[in-house]
Amino acid sequence: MTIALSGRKIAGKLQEQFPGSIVQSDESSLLVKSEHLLAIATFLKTTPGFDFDYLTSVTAVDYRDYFELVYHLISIEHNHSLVLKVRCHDRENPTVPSVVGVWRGADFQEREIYDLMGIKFEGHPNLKRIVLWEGFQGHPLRKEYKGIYK
Amino acid sequence: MPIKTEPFAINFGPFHPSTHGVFRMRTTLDGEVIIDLEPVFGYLHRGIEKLAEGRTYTQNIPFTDRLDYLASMSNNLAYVLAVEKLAGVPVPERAEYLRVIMAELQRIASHLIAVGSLLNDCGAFMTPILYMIREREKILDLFEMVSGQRLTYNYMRIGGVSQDIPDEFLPALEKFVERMPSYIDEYDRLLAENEILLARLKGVGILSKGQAINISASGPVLRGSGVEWDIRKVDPYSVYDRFEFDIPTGTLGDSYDRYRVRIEEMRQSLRIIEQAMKQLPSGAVKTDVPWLMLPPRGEAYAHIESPKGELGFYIVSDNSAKPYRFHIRAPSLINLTALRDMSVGWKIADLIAIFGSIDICMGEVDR
Amino acid sequence: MKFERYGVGIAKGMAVTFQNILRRPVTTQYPDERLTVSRRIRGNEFTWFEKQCAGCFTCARSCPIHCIEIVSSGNGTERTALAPCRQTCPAGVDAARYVRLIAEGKFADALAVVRERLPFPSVCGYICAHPCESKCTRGQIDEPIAIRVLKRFAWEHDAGIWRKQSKVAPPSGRRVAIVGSGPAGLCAGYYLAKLGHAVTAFEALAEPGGMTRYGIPEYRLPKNILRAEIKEIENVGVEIRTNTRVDSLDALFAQGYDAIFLAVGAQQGIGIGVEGEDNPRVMGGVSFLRRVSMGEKVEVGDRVAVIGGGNTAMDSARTARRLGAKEVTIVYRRTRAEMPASHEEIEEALVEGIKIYFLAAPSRILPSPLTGEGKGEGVKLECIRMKLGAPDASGRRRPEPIKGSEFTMDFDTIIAAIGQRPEIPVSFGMKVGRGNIIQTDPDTLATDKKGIFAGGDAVSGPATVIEAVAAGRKAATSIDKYLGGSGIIDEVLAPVEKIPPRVAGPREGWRPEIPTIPYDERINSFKGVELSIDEELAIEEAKRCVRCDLAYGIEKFQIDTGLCMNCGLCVEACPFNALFFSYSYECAKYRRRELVLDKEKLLPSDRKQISGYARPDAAALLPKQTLLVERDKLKK
Amino acid sequence: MSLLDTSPINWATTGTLSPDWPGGYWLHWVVFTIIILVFVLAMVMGFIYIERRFVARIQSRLGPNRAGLFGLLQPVFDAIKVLVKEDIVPAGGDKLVHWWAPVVAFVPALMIFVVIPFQDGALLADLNIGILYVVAVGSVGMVGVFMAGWGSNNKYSVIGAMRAVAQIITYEIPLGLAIISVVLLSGSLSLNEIVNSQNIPFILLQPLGFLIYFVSACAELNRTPFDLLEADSEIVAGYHIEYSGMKFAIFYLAEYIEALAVSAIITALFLSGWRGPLLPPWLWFLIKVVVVFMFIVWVRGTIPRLRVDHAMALSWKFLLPVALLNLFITSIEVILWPLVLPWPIILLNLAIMVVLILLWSRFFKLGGGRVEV
Repeated sequence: MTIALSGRKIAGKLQEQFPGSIVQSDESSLLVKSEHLLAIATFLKTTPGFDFDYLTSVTAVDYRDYFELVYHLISIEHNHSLVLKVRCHDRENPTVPSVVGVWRGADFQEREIYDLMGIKFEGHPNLKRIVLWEGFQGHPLRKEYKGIYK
Repeated sequence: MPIKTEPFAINFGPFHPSTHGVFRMRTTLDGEVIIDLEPVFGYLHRGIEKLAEGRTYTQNIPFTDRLDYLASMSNNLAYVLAVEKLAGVPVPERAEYLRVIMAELQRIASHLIAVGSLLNDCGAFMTPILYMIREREKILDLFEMVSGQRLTYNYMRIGGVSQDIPDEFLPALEKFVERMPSYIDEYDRLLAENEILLARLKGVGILSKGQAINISASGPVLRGSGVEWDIRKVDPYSVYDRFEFDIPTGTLGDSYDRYRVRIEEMRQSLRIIEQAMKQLPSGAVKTDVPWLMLPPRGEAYAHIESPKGELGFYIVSDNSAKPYRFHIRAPSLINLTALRDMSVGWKIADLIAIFGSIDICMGEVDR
Repeated sequence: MKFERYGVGIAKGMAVTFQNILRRPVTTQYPDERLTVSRRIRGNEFTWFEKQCAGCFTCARSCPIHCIEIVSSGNGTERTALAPCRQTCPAGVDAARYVRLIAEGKFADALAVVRERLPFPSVCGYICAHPCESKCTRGQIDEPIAIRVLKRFAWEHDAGIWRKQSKVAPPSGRRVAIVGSGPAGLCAGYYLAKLGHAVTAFEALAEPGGMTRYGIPEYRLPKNILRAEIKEIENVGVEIRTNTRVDSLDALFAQGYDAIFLAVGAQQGIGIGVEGEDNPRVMGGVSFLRRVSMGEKVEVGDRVAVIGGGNTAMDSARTARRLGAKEVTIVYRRTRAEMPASHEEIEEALVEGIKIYFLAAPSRILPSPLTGEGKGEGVKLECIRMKLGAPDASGRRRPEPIKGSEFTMDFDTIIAAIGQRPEIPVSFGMKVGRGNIIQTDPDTLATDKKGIFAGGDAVSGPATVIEAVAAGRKAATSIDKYLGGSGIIDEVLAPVEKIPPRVAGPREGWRPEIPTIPYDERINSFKGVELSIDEELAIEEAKRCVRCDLAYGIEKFQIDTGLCMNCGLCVEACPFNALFFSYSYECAKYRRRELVLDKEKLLPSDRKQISGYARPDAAALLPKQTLLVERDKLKK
Repeated sequence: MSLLDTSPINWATTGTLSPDWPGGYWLHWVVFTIIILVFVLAMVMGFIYIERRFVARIQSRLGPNRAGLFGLLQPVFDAIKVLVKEDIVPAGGDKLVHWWAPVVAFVPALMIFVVIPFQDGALLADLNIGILYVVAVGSVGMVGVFMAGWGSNNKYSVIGAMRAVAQIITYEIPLGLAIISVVLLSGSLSLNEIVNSQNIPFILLQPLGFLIYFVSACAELNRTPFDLLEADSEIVAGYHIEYSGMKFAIFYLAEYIEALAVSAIITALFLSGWRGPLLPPWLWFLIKVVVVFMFIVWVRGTIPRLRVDHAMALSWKFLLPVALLNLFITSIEVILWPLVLPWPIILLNLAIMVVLILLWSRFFKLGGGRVEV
């Protein structure tokens, strides 16, 4: 049974490692500052106790006044999982560090988020639109995007 | 003085006999050898995630059929599990067992197509795929009895399944489960030890264990590289913890291992179906959930082991009848990241074999 | 390839293909000639039954791609089948009609409709157990209509139209005695009085009303509302004598009464039946509520335990909370799903901070010195954990104690609200069945003694107010027949109204929030919890009603087959089973003889299928290929 | 004169025809051209039908059964459909090369039938260098394929053409060696003579030779397992992507005519042509041709396709050495034991075949082949 680690326990450990990086942590998830994301990601992946080597999914949610990126991490060895969240509040050009360096699996998913949600990922090898054609204006999955098919 | 050759780019374009669906690979070739490959997709993008935000939870079920159109029962199951986890809807026993039977039948049907088209791409002129489609026809008949459709079933509902099985379903299922192992043995005799196929698949398109995990591949691609990770065993959902079955894994991580893993998984699915049929309880098949269901505010991520890999639904609800965010973790899209690493350096013929062994479905990649 | 298998693999493959040459070819037959044509639950053809269709637009709203187009003519006609809410109401109140009247704003007519079947609408407006809402069709869509709240709203906005129609027959010279003035007795008395009989009701306690007066606490049913209702009944001619206990029925017959109706109710609480039960700090639920409603100052202390899971237990717990108890705990043998109390009661109790222990039953009660202020001795309740076994006769699963899982808790008072039994004095000489209820003939409620009838909780055991009213009506008809009357007590109070046109279906949306008083005001005051709703909220709620008793005519029922994807959601959503997937599969009409499968020829001309998916705007440009659905013909 | 004519089995060689059978030289030439054209077209139609029905039956399908009785007219319907189709020429392509390619591919396939003996002496021209003529003309067809590949201005067809050139050249050599070993036995190049000398079908005397010849012939025909030219799953349809209408029909016919020619040559070289006990000789010839073709189609229905470099490696590293050894052994046999009864030689040859295959496959390995990029 995959044990979902509670955000609070992990937050305790991460606090000494990266002071000030934990914004908020509750039972199900752990909210981190976006500047520390890469450092925390590598930390979670490498330390023996965690070994989060398998990134299941990267998702972006548009909560109207901020974007929230949700990373579902799983450790194959210990069979436990963790939900890491990052928020970026500016809506003009939201940018978040890309985790492709840590987990290559995020490559296409980040490109899709850039394509549909408009969040730029610094450090992504080739950040281009993946699903829509190049000349497409706008990002459909944003809440204020009104498509023709309602 | 070496001959001056310059690589030339070729598009294994959106319309190509062996790209399963509309998918383009912009490859640069040096003679027959592939130097670089960049997958391009989006030809089948229907914007399901945006459409789903405009419809209620029950109205979204027919959309999930059209994600991985070769395994729509598993898509239904994944979506329905996510919504039930979000809203805490109890599911009666009989419905759980029916769901397991349908999901496993769908796994066999999807693997039949996957293996059949891989062998067809390797050149066996239509013979293996037609044998496998002959068996798949029986599964489609079973699904047609249950839901009236042959591809997009829309069979599962939030809180159970839409209808109980007709009485001639179980005898037909018994006949199928009895005769299927002999057919699988026939496929093995047909091509498994065929020397030409061994040459085409063995040692071709190797994905090491570390690479597979780093690329977060899932399903037969991950297990082919030797990682024993199957959601049905690792994080059992529905009633999967009541059946014993084992997880076939490959050793080398080449296309042949992935092909063998799929054949073995079909046998394991048959075992599960047999046990599920014996333990099938009687009783209600659906808890009556109102049509416009109102899950509490919050989010839920549920994942299942679909034939292609780990299929997950991440649903955020703001306590209204329509999902606020509807994200699908598509196994085919993420398995595609492995395509470039596996196929650089091989020839065109191998590219087709490797691509076939990953087994993707474009409906799921583009959503 | 390493030839280490020396071509054996290839040879095996050849053998398999050779085998298949000998087998019968299987693939690609025409649907007509398929070997086993499985029964398709969702075939390709719709059938729409116009008679069953109520024009409620549910199917059009349930379709994920909006391909059902309904044009309704708006004129509704009565349907032969009763609406589910009217069918389930024990008293047969025509809920659908009065909700429709409220939707039109005719509140007085609405109350008249309720009064046709119910002598005290306000009491039911406050405390009815509303079985009708559990069967409401709207409940299948999102949430049932708040019928109880609308009944109370109608009573509060009454203009007295029903009084004009309400007639009292000339005195018939017969005299009827009613023992007990609970809802059953008063309802029977009301109808018998209207039929002209002289009715006197004997009430043992100080005020009439029975369980509604002494069993239901003030915050659920304000006493002045009850007194106003009983006033209405007295206006009709029912004489109520309070503080007179009836001992022998023969004495009544001697006083010249022609028929007696026993409606004594079920006021006697059932003991827990455990050791140490006679401790002074332990009291029965019903007696506790009676003493509180009589205004007696009952001292409950800080920690109160209530044993039992029914409405009485909820009322005792919430009343104890209002009497200043800091910590109230309910102990119930089974789980929440099996609790007989109504869903809202449990919700309200939890909101008011009452804890509920599930799967626990009292095993022993021991006196224990009260720590703290030493207000006399406290009481220690020892409970035992239970687990649910096989379902018993009543269908609920029987709880079995788990050995050695006892645990004790300290309380100041323990209230046992496990159950109630009627208290039938032996002097009546009645044949009494299990649970001390009077044996009667179910249709006429007549007992084995001539001229004596019995009804209400005394016959059915503790039940809801609406069931008592229904028993009262039944008793009134059978007594009137016994006394030689026609036995017809139905009356028409509301003016017959024209059915309002409705072109679009019922209002979409959920049940609006019913206002209640905030949490802190509830603790030490018996103010009414549920506030009354204003007009526009009531009309908005009433507009949600699907009007199952009406059928709105449909001019055009059209499915755009170009878009329809056969998902079957509309068929499932339709509450009236008016839409039906036939088992036939249209393409089965392919003929083997036709050399070229000309799709034009195979599909009858009006049903060509053009998918509108390719370009969303294209769907609009294409000529409408629609399937004018065959009416009423079930395709086999 | 054949070295092994003292064998007991001496099938009847009745029905020999004089070289200018129906009269003068020109009449013989006209009659036989007509015979060849009729025979080729009829047999090709038959072959198309046989292939489609036989492969269908392998795949548990019914196969064409709508056109005419049992679908016999299906090839005719296909031909009509193809002829009716518009004949497009790719814009950027080299028009002249694109136009001439099918002709260059079609004519050599037909020319092979000049030397194929339907009956003793019944062939258009009994060239005494018959089999050499066949090998020479056979490889001319490849030029047409290459012209088609180049003329269509389509990347896939260029790749297909490159593969065609590579494959046919590599498989010419084992083909030639197998033929030489047969000629050693029969002592003459003329097909008529070869068939006459086959008192024992050379397949028994030359099992290894037959095997090598059959595999190389499949490669010549671009039939599975070597259909790399129009590997439809990899390079869509190889050289004849851009062809449609009449030109495509000619390519399609050329392919089947070559198949017919190869099966005719195999029957002539290895299955002793028209010689057989009861039936009239030309009927024997037809039966053997159809049986050989059925075997080719059976192989096509089962075995997957080889990769390009596997095919080449198979030819250079496996077939060629084995063919040379076979030639060497046959020449020893012919010199040392001319007068021995045939049976021991047959068994000896079979043993040699098995030994050679086992020995050589021990260290012949395919697979892998990843180029470090």
